[in-house]
Amino acid sequence: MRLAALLLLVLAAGCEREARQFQVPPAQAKSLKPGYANNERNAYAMSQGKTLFRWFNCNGCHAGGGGGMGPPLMSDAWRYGNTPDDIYKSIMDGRPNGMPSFRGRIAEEQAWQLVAYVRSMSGYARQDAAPGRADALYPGDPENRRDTRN
Amino acid sequence: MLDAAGPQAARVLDLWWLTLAICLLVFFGVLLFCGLALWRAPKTQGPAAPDLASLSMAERGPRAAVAVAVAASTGLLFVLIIASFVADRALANMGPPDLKIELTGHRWWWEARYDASDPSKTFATANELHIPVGRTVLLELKADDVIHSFWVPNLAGKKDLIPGRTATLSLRADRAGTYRGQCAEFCGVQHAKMALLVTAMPQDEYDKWAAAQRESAPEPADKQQARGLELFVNGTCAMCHAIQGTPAHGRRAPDLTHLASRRTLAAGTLPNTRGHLAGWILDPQGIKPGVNMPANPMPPEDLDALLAYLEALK
Amino acid sequence: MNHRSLDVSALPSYRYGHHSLMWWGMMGMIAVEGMAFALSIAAYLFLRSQSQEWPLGVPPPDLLWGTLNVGILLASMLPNHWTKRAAEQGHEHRMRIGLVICALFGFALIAVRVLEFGTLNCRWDSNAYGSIVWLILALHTVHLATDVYDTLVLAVLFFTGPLEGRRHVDVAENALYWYFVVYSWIPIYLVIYWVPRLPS
Amino acid sequence: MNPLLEKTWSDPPGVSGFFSAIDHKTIGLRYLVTAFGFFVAAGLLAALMRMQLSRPENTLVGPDLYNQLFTMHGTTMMFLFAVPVMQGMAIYLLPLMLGSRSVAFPRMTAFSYWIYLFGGLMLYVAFFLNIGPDAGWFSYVPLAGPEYSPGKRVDFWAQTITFSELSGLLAAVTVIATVLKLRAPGMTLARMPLFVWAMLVTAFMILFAMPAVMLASTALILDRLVGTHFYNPAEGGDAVLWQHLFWFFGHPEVYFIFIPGLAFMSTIIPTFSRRPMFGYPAMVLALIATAFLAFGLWVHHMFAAHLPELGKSFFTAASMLIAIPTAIQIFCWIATMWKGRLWLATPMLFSLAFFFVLVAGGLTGIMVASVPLDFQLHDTYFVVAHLHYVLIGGAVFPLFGAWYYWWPKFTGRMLSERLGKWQFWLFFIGFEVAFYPMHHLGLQGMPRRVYTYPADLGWDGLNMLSSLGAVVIASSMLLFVANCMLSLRRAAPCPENPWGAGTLEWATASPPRAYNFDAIPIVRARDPLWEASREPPSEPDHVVGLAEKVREALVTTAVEAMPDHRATFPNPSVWPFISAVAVTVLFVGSIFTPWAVVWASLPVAIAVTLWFWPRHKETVEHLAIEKRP
Repeated sequence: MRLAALLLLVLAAGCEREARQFQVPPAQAKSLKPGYANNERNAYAMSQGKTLFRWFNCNGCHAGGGGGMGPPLMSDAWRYGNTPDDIYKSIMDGRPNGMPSFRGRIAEEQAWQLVAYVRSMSGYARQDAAPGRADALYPGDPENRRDTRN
Repeated sequence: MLDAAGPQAARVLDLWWLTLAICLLVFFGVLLFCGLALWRAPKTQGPAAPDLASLSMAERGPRAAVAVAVAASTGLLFVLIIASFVADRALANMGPPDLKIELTGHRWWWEARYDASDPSKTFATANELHIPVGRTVLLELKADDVIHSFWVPNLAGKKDLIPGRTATLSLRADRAGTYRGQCAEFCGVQHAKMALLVTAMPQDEYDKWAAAQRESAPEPADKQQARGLELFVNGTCAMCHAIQGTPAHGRRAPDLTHLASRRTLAAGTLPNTRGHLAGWILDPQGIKPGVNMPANPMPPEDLDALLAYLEALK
Repeated sequence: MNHRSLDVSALPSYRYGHHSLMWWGMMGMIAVEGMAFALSIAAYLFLRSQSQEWPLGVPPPDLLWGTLNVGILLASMLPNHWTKRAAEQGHEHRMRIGLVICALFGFALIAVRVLEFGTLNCRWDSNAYGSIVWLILALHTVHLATDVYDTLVLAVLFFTGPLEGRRHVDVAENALYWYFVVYSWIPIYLVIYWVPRLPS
Repeated sequence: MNPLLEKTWSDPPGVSGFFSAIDHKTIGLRYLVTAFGFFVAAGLLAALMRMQLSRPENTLVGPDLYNQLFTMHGTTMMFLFAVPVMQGMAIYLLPLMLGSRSVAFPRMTAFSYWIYLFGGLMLYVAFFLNIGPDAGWFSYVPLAGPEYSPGKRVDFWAQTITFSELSGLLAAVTVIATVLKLRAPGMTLARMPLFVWAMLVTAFMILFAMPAVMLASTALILDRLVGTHFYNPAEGGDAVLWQHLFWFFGHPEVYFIFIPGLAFMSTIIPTFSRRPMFGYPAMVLALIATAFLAFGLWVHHMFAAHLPELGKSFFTAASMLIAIPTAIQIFCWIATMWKGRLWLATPMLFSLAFFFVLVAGGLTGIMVASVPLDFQLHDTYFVVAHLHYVLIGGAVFPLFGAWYYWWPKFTGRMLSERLGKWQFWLFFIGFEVAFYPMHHLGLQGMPRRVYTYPADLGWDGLNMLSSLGAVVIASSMLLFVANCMLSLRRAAPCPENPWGAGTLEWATASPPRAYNFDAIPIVRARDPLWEASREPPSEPDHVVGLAEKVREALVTTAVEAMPDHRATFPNPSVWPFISAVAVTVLFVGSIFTPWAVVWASLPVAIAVTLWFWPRHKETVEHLAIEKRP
């Protein structure tokens, strides 16, 4: 019984968590906004976001989310809001004193992947989908150990 | 592997023929005796009474035969072991290298850095190695993400590229030509499309090639190319790609300084033609699903400009 | 019953040690778990051989609690042995007492073990050293807890019944397993607490 | 037929009876049927892969699915088919061959079956939910680690390992205790059938090899779930640690699939040569030597991972020397046939294929054991060919032979010889067509685990051929299933010992009664049924004096098999099943949160305790017949 219950749970969770959407479906080609919601439940999207976070050197200012020149992303204090839209706006349009605009420099789907990952840093993402530790120096609890706040 | 173009591969090939011969001998030997047994032993249909003679008296003949057979196969086995040791030693010492290349495996492409005593002379290329014929080349193998394995059958055996470790492999090409290699350790979604080409050329040609590679990218020749460069630098491309001599310095994807001089795109996935390049820029995920390059939808005139510029990167 | 039959009705219904099936089952388990310990220690030494400094960036574990546990474990072998003897003599009253004492020792050990985790000077996720140390210690703790629980169940059984002779064998085999828990702790203790103190 | 014994040893009827069954024959058959189910499933996955590879640049299945396909195929074949099917054979046959009423720990055997079943089901449920593992059956880190395998796919793989290893280890312990303590009086070690020897050796290998992979996969789950650093080079971990632990298990694994195959060979060949096995002592020593050597060559899977030269030389030698014990056995079989009278029935045909297929696979094995050759052949289709020649030739062909051989014992009916021979030839030809070309593909440079290949490399033709071979194999499997169905429906009951074999399992009814033997036999020879006539008529030939109202069995000494004591055996119980469910909850739960290990261990503890807790009624019965030592 409990097994069955658990499997049902997996059934609900499994599919959207594990889907690996490589190509942007034409339906979303105009705006990916409707698609981002799944990102926070999709392991692949968030791990891509984590990779891009490193590749685009977000660490340069946000130091692994701990903060540095730029504000920390792991804290609960959000100067410009913590909704996916806010974060998307921060990335694409930039923010005063320092945060540059990346519009036109990173693809939209990548931006939404980053949004989902940034939110996972403060535990907003589904825990069974959030990234585990990276093969890098220990920066504190991995995203999938940070308590979920939604 | 059966067409060796260098000493490493050649030694392995010799060992291969020896091993094959001995194994075939043993194989057919066993089949022969098995067949003889089937042929000479009397047949029966159904459960005939068992023959218990062997319990009362020892079977000298068969025992001797088995002993001889075991001894013979053991002997041949030792021949193989020794041959293998000898070949292994030979592979180990290739003499001092004339050229050092640092080869890094990424998901899913190869990054090659040509070292030189004078740092200004080092240069980077991707998914293609050019080496001078008859010179010993030392490869320093590194991995950026997961384990890959370097394998160019015509030139040498495999060597794994393991994160956190550095391996070295020295090889030599004795014949000019282009040899295909492919990642041989499963490395994820696009393991199948992670090839590289090794082109062996006479020393002088190689020197010409290397000199050309050291140059930074040519200035845009016309307005269209200038527009292309602008798109490249201010668009998504520069986030990951580098073109020497321009502000584009991304290290996450192949260095495109001399893109037009290469034979293939996307680690041996496509031949390097204008059409394929266009298709690749617009929809890489359709061609190589899971690759880290995003789709870059853009208006035709922009695409033409970008292509014009990239095509000029000889 | 014709003249070609062999009557075994005179044979006993249970016997101790390697005569009993239980013993072989237990030995099998001990082999498996011993192998697991051996391999985790091998992994520890392998990781050590791969890095310049050891332990990685933290002082070696403090000796107090771990060493204390060695003492308690060695001491626990006395009541354990006594219980085993009682079992082999079929002395049920003594078995009851013995099982209770062994269980009490077990609780003491688990309590100290909890403190031990605090003295490792590292977390399981601080680096590979922390990971392997926590793994080995946790692995041994699981065996500790299992056998303590096993002892408890037997103790309850011996106070409430129903009892038959082969339960004595179970007590003896439980004691045997306890020896394994003790003996396996010695090398693990040396690896966790003293290998980091070796000049590498 | 002894109704009292039948009543005492039968599993209860009905649904609850189904879940509390502990009869080794019932459990054994469940193992066999389940394993065959997984065999078919993995075969279908392979067929899908062959379809994808039949043409270059094929887009039938994308890379993501393809990687799941070959991972599932490998994992299923190794962990859910090959090992369990052999253990199923052992669990069913050993007590019958040894002249015993049961396996040593019947409830534990039932438990291990349920664990195996649940582990397998979990993996396939995951696969159909797109959580199928995709990092290969070997799950090399860092690819299988937290950074490069997001989601839970690899965790389900690792937990499948935990399930199947737990079940495998328990079954191994049961086999060892059964073989060493439950042999009929007089069956000294020197009189044990080679089948029993092989199963014993296999069980010991499992005991020492499987903990390695359990340790490795636990560390992997910890890395992924709680952020430990076992395999993280940046924090002092090492990717090669995984390879060592995995192959320390992974290579012996091949041998505990292969050695049971030898067990079938050594049973079938003497029977169908109508004479005792030639060179019994050499055979036994060869088995033991194989087992020891098997632990000395795991590194030959890692030659390309740049290890110290000397080490590699050692492992090359070991890898090649292991061919010698196998050679000894092959020559002994040939000698047996040479001096025998051959009866070429279907089981014998499947055994003869061994000489063709396994020998070829063994020789290619010697090739890849040589470091320089391995540099070229490693991870190419040459190795794919090699391993299928070894595993199918060494295990699956003999297994089919064994199936045809013991089917009458399982069911009391024969399988059709005609269909059997058809199936054999289809399977044999299909196999060669499917796998022989892979040697050449490998030599031409085609690597393993690629979901597609370019058209211009000349790999198309051989790949297409290989795919056609797969179709032939599939047809032979259909024929096999049809043969079994027809036999169950149509075939007339067969005599107790249709093959006129010499070992004890044929000394009782087919199918056997719940209690196996009316009276425990006394053994004086390696082939008791053949040599019965040679026995002195004065000596006792069966045992009396065992209780019949209570499950009582005779325990003998480990070496000489002298009567030692009369042990009472447990009755059927549903608690092994419930415990298995509880353990499953724990394992699956711990994929998602480490705390599952804590809260789920409570139901496990309760279930296991109730499993062991003696029932008052039974105790009274036992006390009634108890004799203290």
